Amino acid sequence: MSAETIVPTPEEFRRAARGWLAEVAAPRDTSTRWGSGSDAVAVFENWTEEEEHRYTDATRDWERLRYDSGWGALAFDPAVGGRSLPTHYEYLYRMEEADFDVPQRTEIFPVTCQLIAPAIAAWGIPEQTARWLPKLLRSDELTCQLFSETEAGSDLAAVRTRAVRESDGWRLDGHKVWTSGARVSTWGLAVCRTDPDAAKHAGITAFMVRMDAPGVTVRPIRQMTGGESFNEVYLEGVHVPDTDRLGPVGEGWRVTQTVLAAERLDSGSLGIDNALRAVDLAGHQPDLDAARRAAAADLAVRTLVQRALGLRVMATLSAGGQPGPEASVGKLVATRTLRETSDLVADLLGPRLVADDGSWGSWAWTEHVLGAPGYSIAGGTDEIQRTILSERVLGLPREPRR
Amino acid sequence: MSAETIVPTPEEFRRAARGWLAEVAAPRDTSTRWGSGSDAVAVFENWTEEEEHRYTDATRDWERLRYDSGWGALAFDPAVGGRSLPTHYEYLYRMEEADFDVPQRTEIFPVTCQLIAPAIAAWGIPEQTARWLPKLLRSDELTCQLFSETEAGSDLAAVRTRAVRESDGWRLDGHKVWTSGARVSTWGLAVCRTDPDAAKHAGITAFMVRMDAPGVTVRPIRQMTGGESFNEVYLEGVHVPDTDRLGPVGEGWRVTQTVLAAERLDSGSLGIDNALRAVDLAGHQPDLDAARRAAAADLAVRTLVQRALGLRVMATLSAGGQPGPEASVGKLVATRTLRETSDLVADLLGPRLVADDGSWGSWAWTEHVLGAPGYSIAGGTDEIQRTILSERVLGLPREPRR
Amino acid sequence: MARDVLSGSAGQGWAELAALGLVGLLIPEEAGGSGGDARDLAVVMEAAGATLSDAPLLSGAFAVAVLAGLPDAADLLPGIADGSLRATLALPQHSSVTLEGDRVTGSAGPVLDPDADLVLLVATDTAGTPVLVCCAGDADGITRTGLTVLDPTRPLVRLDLTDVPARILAREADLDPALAIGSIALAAESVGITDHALRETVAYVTGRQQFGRPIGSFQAVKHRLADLLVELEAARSAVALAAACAVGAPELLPVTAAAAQLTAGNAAALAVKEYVQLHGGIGFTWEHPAHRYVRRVRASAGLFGSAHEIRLQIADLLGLPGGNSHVR
Amino acid sequence: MARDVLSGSAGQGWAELAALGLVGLLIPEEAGGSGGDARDLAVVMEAAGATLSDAPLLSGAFAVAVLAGLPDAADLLPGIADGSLRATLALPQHSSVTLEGDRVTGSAGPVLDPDADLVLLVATDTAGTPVLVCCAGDADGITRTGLTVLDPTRPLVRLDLTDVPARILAREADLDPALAIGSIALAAESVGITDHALRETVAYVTGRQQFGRPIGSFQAVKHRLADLLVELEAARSAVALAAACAVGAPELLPVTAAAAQLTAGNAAALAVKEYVQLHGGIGFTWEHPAHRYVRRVRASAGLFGSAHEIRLQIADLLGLPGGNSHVR
Repeated sequence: MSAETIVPTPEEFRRAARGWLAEVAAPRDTSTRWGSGSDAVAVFENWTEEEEHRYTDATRDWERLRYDSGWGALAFDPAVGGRSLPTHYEYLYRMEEADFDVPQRTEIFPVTCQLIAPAIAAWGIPEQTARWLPKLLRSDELTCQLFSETEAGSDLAAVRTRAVRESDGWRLDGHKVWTSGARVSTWGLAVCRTDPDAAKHAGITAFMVRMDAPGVTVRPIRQMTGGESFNEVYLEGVHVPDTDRLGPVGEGWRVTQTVLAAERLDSGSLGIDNALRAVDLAGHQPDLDAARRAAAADLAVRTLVQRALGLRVMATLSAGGQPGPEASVGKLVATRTLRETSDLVADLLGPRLVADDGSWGSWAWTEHVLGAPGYSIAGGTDEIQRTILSERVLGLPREPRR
Repeated sequence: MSAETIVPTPEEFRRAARGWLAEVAAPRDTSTRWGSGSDAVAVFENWTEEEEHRYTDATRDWERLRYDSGWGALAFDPAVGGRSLPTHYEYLYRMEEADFDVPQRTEIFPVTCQLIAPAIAAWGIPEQTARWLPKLLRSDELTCQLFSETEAGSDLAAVRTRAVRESDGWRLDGHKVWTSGARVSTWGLAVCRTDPDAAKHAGITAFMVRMDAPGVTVRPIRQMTGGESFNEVYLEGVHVPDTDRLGPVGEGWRVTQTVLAAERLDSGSLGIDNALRAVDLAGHQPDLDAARRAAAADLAVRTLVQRALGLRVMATLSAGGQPGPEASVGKLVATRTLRETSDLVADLLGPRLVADDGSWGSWAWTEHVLGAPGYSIAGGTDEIQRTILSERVLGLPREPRR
Repeated sequence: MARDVLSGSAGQGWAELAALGLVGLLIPEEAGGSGGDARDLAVVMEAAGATLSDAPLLSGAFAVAVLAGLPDAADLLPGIADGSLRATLALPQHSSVTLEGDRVTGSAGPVLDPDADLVLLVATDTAGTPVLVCCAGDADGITRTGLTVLDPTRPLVRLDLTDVPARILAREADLDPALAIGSIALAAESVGITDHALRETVAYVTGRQQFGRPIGSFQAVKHRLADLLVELEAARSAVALAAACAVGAPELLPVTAAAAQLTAGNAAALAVKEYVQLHGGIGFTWEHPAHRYVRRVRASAGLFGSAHEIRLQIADLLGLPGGNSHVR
Repeated sequence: MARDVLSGSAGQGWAELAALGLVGLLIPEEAGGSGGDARDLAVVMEAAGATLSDAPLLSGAFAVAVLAGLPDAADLLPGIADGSLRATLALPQHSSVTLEGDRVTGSAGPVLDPDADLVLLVATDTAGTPVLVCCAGDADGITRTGLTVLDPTRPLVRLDLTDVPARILAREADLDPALAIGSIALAAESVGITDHALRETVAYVTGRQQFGRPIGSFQAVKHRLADLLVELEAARSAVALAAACAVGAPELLPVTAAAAQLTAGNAAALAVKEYVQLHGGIGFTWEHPAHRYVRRVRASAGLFGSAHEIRLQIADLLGLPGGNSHVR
């Protein structure tokens, strides 16, 4: 970021954003009433490939307009289309945008812009940032994460996907899982083992892999909800030029950590919308006993607290701080919100959650109830988050390794 | 136990016990009504030394009569005054005794008869069982546990109290804590390190120490409730003859395990009485909202389940089985009952638990609320019980040691 | 034995289960049944829960528990016991049926057995009296609608009845004891689910290596599984107590049966949560059986009462003040 | 700074606290106060909670919050700010006082400051209107009875009043905003308690060796302390939100203040439980400070509402159906 940029005050900024939004978008229709409109509460998107392309294209059109008008990539350098604003201005912008009728970002957009683009900004050489960032930030080229592997699980540093040097680049072989948006991405950021002899965290390198490269195969994974929201990605003899390596050889672990820290931060507001919807469900019951009133009030308080936590993170960012492991607090709060939402809703709906009776806002909750457990696993399990907090924030001793 | 003894059926046995009890004791006065009589709900006895002696003497009188009449020491060999009945006949007897007005056993009696006497029966040489068991089982000589140490904590095998050979016996030096009944006991069963060079569990030996021996000093410990229910015991150059060593040299760890297994088993019914008292407290409120009705019902169910667990343990015993680590289940259920009782009562009493307003059955609950956490520590912490269950019942791998 | 038979339940025919005596467990031997009691039922249902049998054993248990106590229904029992007459009970709390003469009209919400030959119903007659009736599952005037369900291993139908011929079995019948037997059956099924989930999870975390160690050697994992074991043992004890009361202390049956349903339901809810979580990603896939158990546990709570609702029922039984606030 | 001052609070005089501006935090500067707001109050109360100060700062905070908004009470503020006039509020939910003319009679249950010079009371006049009054703590006709208390660091008295001269401060005064400020003060105190308990426990388990390792290296211990950290951060955030609303969004004050009290109270309850448990035997002794924190947390819930009661208050504020069932 260039130091000379003049930063507008948050109030100026929000006013300007609102002004621009009013020009290009209609206000959100707030007249939708309880009992009509969409009652979708799925926590993971579940689309056919055709639907995924359609929704992605619609979002992309909006994101391009935003970028081209100077309201995207706010935290990035002007050289790549940004405005060098402090990180939390993105949140200020989003607060304004929430009042307008614009496409809901699907998951691959924050993955590309909030998780991977900053890692490229941090780790890329100038040629790479110039080549990739504008396209990523404009959503011209979406990028998915190729991190998880079946065997490695929570122990990300145990990745087995190998990258072996060949002629002018690398040859990748392996199998990645739990990749969102693989079908619509141009790139995948792959974590690979380049030195099998090095200590576990040391032999890892990160690569940007073209998803249309020969040897890349994407297959959807069917999850607990019955839907297919993730993919497995096979890498079989995939050639990657060395110019698509991100960060130095052997530094892939640290690249990954940059992405994961951003992911934790991004997960802080998970579940709030559905929790409020559940409180609304309670509010629309003909009567509630004291236990259910208390449970609904408790969930409403959770959403307030979760938002307040987000505001504190934003305050840290705006004070120039870099929220680190503390973001794990937000993720744990979010997964608990998701669980408590499930439990309140199940108690309120009773048989309406067991068999579809066609009533509005009932059966749709099965998507939440069956999907919610996934977020206690995805993006670092709850157990991993607790270990991060206990070791990196509280400073408790590490586990001995056998 | 001699194999030839004829075992009465449970029904015969209970009928006979009832007959004897009716001769020597009055039926329990069940006319005591809610709102009158004792409202004591302390989970740890809290007495002055004088009171402790008085209550102990009263109980001892009853226990002697019981033993002399053939209704004590039921599981023990006739040679030491017992009847060689299966272990669970003690529980059958107690069910009958509960209907009669007899002194409530204070903690040192089960410690002596249910915890330490069986360990002597298992580990003592014939001279020792003949010398000690009749006196212990008749409550002529009570015996306390000298196990815990400040530094060792939950890691019992880390005891530092040393026993060094001298002339015809051993010289003991150390400091034991959390000993109940030390002021009224004739003996203390002490776990000592006899071989500082041996592997941790191997260098330990158990001794029966006379509490009136020179060098033994007992000091009460004031606990969280404000009362003094436990003691610390200083052992300073205490001479113990080798004939008072229990079990082989270096086998003290296994002796201890015999006692601790019995202790876990004995803790299964902890907290039931107070939980039912708390349900009664709920039942005597002018009105309860649905949340409090549900909480009281839940606690009532816990007492049913806790009793049912005890019945299953009894069934195992009566089938000739030896309940082992499973007893940890009972202890964990018991400490949870204690906690849930505290929480229900605190919610129901509100300010009456904060300041004594003189009303019956209110302020007395502070003794429960402040004492209950102690049972999650005493007799093996909840954490230790969970580790026992996970390793010895579920067969999960042990923790690595650094 | 029951466990072995039920393991293959996907293809298990009803006649086969009947031949093994699993359907007519509570039917007296002289009527062709096994002459068993609630304790036997608990054994079978625990095995059914462990394998998540899709045979409608719970449905049958409810029906048999209702009929076994009715002198007027004696002729139905042999057919049920030999499997030729598959019976189900439309749970009263999910039904709204009226009786005029010997005809019933109305609807019965989620019914546990889509293919039952005989449907037991509680219908309200013109005087407002609840009457236990039965009608043929394929009678004219019955429309069966298969429902979209959370738990595909327990298919459900809605029955709409228009002027359907019915046989009257009992006026002002007290179904509470039979429903309590059903609660025990459900609780035992939950014990089986909990046992399965704990066993599978222990096996998985023992084999699965992460960070250079089996994940089952990490203390947080161990302690959580120990807590689950505590819940399982509590649930087993509660079921044993209720079954013993069904046999020997009927006055304690309602409260102990509800206690078993509550305790075992809570255990199963914790069990399936840990089942998924401690299996990590694989536990969240469709291919892994964990989600089927999640679905069954959620569906049972939805159909037979959430923990909160069961607690309120128990509060009523205990006579705690402030009652009658738990109607949905 | 506040933390340092309060650490020595056992011997800390009220005048000294006042001189540091800690008593008159919410009193305008022109009246001799610090001119601070709820955010400053939260900082001070968090420090007071961490050290379990026995100075009646919470009592004073309630009193000042009530008076600061009353034009007719302006003359009282300078004395309160400089420490010469120690004020307390008899919490309305624990009081039953009637006003006839300018005299009050009745009793005020646990009052937080036994030595207050000035007692604020809500009294009901002959028309049934609640009136805010004050009277001298040592007025004729007041009997103070020291109470046996759970939490000796917060001594309590009962006041019995017979025909005591009173000054009328406000008729039909709305105390809710002041009580909400009190909730924030209480919540901040709970955050201080939680922070203290977590910090002390982390230090203890890091140093304490068992089974050849620091107990803080066992994963179950680590994860439980991580969960406590989550609660602490949630509580801090809730207090910050409520304090910000007190300053800038008064319409959100009632619900956010109650949310802070609930969240911070729950955090403190978990904190003191782990504080005792993870210290093992030593944590259960009288000498160790842990039990004083246990007592404070239990006493606060008893005086200011259990978690369940606060949730019901919030349900009322949110307009959830089925209200008015939470009166004790």
